[in-house]
Amino acid sequence: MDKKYAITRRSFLRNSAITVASIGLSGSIYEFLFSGLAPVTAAKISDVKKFLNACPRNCYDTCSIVSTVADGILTKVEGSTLSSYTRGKLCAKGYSYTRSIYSPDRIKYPMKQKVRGSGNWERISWDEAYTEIAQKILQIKKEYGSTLPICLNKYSGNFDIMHYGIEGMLTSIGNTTRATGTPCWPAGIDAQTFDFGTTYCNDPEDIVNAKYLIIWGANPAWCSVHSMYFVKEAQKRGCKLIVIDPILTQTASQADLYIQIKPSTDGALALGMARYILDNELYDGEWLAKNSKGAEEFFSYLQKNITVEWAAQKTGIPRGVIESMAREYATTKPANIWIGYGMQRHTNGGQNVRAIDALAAITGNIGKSGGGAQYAQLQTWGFAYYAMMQKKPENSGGKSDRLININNFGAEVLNANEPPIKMMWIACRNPISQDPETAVVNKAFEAMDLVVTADMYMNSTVEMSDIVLPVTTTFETPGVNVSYWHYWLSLNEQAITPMYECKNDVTIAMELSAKLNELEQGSCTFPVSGDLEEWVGKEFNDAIYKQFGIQDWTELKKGPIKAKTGLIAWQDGKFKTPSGKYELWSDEAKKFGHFPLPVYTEELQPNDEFPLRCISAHWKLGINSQFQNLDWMAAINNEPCLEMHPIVANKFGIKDKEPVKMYNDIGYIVLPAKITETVSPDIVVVYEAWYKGKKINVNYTVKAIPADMGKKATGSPGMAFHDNFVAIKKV
Amino acid sequence: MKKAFVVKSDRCVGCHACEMACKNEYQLEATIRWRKVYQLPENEFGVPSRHFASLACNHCENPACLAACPAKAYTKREDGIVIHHTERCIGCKMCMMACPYKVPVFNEKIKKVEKCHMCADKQDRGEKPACVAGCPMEALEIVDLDDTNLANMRSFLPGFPDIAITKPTTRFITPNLGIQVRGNNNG
Amino acid sequence: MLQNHKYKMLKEMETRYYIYSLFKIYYQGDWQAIDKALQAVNDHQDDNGQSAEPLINGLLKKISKINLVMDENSIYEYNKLFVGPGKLLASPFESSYRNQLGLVMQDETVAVRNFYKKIGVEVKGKNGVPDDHLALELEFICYLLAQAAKQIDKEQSASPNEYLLLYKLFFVQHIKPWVYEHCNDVLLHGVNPFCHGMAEIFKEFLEGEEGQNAM
Amino acid sequence: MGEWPVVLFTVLSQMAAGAFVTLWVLDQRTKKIGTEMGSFASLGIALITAISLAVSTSHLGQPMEAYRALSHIGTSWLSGEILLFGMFFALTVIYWYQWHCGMERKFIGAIGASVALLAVMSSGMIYVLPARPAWNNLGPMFFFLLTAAALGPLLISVLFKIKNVQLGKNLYIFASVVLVVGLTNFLLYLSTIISMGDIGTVTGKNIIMNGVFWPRLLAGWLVPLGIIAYTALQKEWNISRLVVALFILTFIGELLGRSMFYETVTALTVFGF
Repeated sequence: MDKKYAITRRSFLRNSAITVASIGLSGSIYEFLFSGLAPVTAAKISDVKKFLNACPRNCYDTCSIVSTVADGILTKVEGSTLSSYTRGKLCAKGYSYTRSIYSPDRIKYPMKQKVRGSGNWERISWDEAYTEIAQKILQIKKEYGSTLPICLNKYSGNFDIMHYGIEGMLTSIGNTTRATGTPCWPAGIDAQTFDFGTTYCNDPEDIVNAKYLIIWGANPAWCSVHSMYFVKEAQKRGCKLIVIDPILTQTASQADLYIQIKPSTDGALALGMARYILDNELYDGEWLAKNSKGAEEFFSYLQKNITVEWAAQKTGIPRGVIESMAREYATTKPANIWIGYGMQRHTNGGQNVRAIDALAAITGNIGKSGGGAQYAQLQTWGFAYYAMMQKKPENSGGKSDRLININNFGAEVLNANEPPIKMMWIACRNPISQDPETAVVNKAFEAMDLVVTADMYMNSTVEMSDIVLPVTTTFETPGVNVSYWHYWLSLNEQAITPMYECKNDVTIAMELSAKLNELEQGSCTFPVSGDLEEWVGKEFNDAIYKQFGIQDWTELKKGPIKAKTGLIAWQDGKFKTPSGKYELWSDEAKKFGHFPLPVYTEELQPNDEFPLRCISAHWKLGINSQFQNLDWMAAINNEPCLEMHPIVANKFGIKDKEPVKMYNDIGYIVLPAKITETVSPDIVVVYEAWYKGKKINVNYTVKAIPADMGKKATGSPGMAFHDNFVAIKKV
Repeated sequence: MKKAFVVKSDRCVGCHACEMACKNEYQLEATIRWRKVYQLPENEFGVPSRHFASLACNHCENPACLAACPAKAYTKREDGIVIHHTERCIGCKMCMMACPYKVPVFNEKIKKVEKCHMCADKQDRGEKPACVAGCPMEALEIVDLDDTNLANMRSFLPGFPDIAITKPTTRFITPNLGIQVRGNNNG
Repeated sequence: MLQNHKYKMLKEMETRYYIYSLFKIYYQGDWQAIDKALQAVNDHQDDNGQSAEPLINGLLKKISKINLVMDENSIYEYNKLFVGPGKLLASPFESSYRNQLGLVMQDETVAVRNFYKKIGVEVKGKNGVPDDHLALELEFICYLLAQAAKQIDKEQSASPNEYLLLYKLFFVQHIKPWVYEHCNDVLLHGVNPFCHGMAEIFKEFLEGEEGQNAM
Repeated sequence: MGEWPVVLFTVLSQMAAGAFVTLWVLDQRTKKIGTEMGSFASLGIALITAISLAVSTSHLGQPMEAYRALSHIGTSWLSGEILLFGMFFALTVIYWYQWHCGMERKFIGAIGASVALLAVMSSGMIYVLPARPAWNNLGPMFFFLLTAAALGPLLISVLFKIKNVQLGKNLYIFASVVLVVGLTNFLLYLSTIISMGDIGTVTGKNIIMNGVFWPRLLAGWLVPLGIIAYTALQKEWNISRLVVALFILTFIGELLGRSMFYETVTALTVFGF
């Protein structure tokens, strides 16, 4: 900024002859002028209103919320009693919403950083922000002949359907580069896509009907606490609960049988069980004959390659346990398996999920109430995606969007050529904190001409941006939300006025579009006006109406609604695979370079230099980098730790609470040790979270190792977060 | 009538929703926790486990806070709820010293003590306390000890201070322990 | 006699008004107007460069001692202190200081809102910005002073009226408990002469006000 | 010393109580204390009591509402303590007035001395709490009574010294007995709580590890006893500097000891927290 005013001592003390009667907008004492204040217009009684909201976090539970607003201030949030999944309860994170929206540290205005990373920010108007961004877009287009040098990195910070308008905005300017894939669940989704045609689970409320339930590498007590109620309810009704996990989680502590498995060997266990089921003829031949493809080949693979003894050796689970579990699973009907996202974050994660799916298939547990191989569902996501579906402007250059892997974002940005990537738009994401190989991501940011980030709070990504745009929280804007797990549809009403100058991402898109068209007519196809509620309405289509049994989306203003159909996955036996059957043999898998059958892929092993596997599991007081930074959470726990078995601690001479350095060839973190027998002796555990004011991030040590699957359904392979080998030493 | 919290440690998964529901209901200062989820010692029940007990005020039959308070800031209602009356509190912290359960906490901002009142007002309106209503696992309940079958409940869990001191009304259901199979995976 | 007394009183109030306006504009971030606001304070001196008001004299003396030069770094620092996008080094919200963990829109903000409301004033675009932003609180003081002056002028009386009492009350309840601490935060984190200087002057002015009015 | 208001209040009030009893006993036993001397000493006692009471309110979150502490005489030892010290203060003022005017003071003296003792005992009872196992015994009461017994006579002798009156050999004998009893009591208490196991042991260890443990032993007991031994060897009972030194050291010792008393106590744990 130029030196606009230089008030020197001399100029100030100069005894001016001019009498200034009024000071700018503030008038004089005799002629007071309001600026930020105004006379009360009407004697309004301070009112208390209730609104329907929906939690937009990337979470199984996607709760239906009822918020209380007193005189325009959000004072309380509760779970909606109208949803039989939320059941009037929220989780610890949800109950903290009243705090997070009212932090004085929210990003309040569009701001521009003089030098990236310098911390020298100046406030700009929205118009200035749009102008600068629009000019850069147009300049890039002119220089490179397309908008491909512009890269979008957006994911799940806010899963509200309208937020796909961000993708829409980028589409509306032309072909761009997109960070695609998801860091979270791709290997499992691909596995289920090869097996079933897509990922599709029973209504989690149906868990109560299971008589035998295996929770395999999931921790609903932390990550889906509302489901945990149904698990407990099932147990109450006589269901046996088995939890398979390298960590004795809080979910595992509720189990009738807990099995500590060697990480990444889940497929070996499933295949070993399958072999036992085969040998003892406990499989459902009838179901297989009618509904599956490749059973013969699969059985022959089992006979040739798999033994229970081998599985016992691989997994560390005694042969007798595997056999009895296989027998119980195959003979107790219905039997349900919940496949977690944790167990597929390995280089063999996809294959392992396929092996577990196969278990459910050969025992005929697919398509049954109380049964199934539950991973996720995308059934309730059939929106119109009005905000997302934008036309590309004519002659904007390039043939199509360029896709790069979100899970190796830094390196792929740096490697992109012809044209190189010059501008980034980041939304609903904090890649510098959450991506693996932090140092490489930083380098990618340094190579940009312009980085625009839309966020609510300062974080390490905003720090490396040129322009930051303040966005609304879920309570400040209308929207609509569904879950990838349960079958409820919740409208999100605007409960409070947006604070400061925060705007919804769709509003930003509309206004940016207006600016682009002002500078170059026709350069952007995104609509330039529209009421946000109307935008929400346009996200609906007839299919959704039919699925939820409503005539119009406004019926959701009475409360959340559950899907009327499709609550038991694959009940009709019509699979979405090329053959229309459950594919134990998948040619589609072959196309993507995998063996067509669910087979065992050797797990990664630790080495002498880095002898321990670090599992960076989710944390109960946060989701990724969200929530743990809040004061209410800090009051419960503000100390990340490194969990290790006493055997490990002894071996390295570490005592409880002593600081320990955990490191590998790409980075290190220092954390206090927590010695516990709840973790197995071949791992250490750090729960991934962002603590306010603490420079501890497990991702400093996480390499961008891809999982085996993910490319087909999500565009990029997943991340093998749990194949992170480290060494530890006492500091 | 003797109203009491039942803490079902067989259902509690330690998710902290109860304590956050309480904070949300009363918009408590961050460091003040009327309800607290305690992790029970890992090896308390023979095999390692992650079990919990969620405690707020135990609304004792002989409340030590009430006896020790010089300002008569505490009363015990007929239904057994021990109420701390902020307006009478002089901030002497005697109750904090007397309570074996560390229930009363000092609010540095208002320089007075505060604690759980079992949502007495809500209960008078026929509603459940915020923590009970907010627990996703239904691991908390209010019962009338005079009118409840206590056969499956205990008055204490290991590690809970001597109940002879104040006769807390809180009742516990002990955790269930499953079978654990831990293989020969010694790294 | 009365006329003289009244004149003196109004003159004094006007002085305060200009100084409060200066800081109101500063906290509004209205850079265009700051020069004028400073000028207005300056113009309030007598011809010989000596203001009749001890307040102004003290203030001018203070200003002459420090180097009040604004440059581009002033704006960066101003934003780090009061605007963002990062964690604010000296939050301009009363509740940040008085709410135990520094959140806005809590009881502390509502107390300010209710104070405004009693006088028939509210924040434009209510709930869009916390009512207890320093710029708004200072504007409210200006409003009270203006109302007080109006009444004195109208009523031919030179006795402190209800608006002056309200001013004192507001100062005691909503300025005194946190603005000094806020200024200290600016002084602690601020290195830029302009931001630093403004905090110094502001603090000294408030101390003067507090002392003079026995608040 | 986070608890300094209570530390000051208890030590000062106990000193005043002890001094009152001392003055009354001397007055009754010797009948040799002049009006001026008695008036001066009783005024000192009244003032110290007043200061201690004033200081005690700053321990409260709401000092202006301290009067409500009298609301619960029935069960709250704190209410009892405030009532008794309030009465004690009133009695010290009357006592002083009676000295000042040369009036008969046997009756008020006797009542004052009893109230003083009861007040100190009620202070001790406040801390007899099952939630604090290390205090849940007669320890606190013994400590407080011994503070009164150690500081009361020394204060009187210092006040007398200001008026050039020496108490002589008897003071030293009494002081040495109290100090020895005090030290013995402390060591017994410490060994008792350490052998209690659990929380008591933790408290005991806290005391030994505390930074003022040795200073407290030295200033409060060992050095004063050394001074007395020196005096006894010299057979010089009227060295006034030594009396003052004895008083100051013991006073500091008691302050340190009291702050340690509050700092080191450990509450019962709930599930190990």
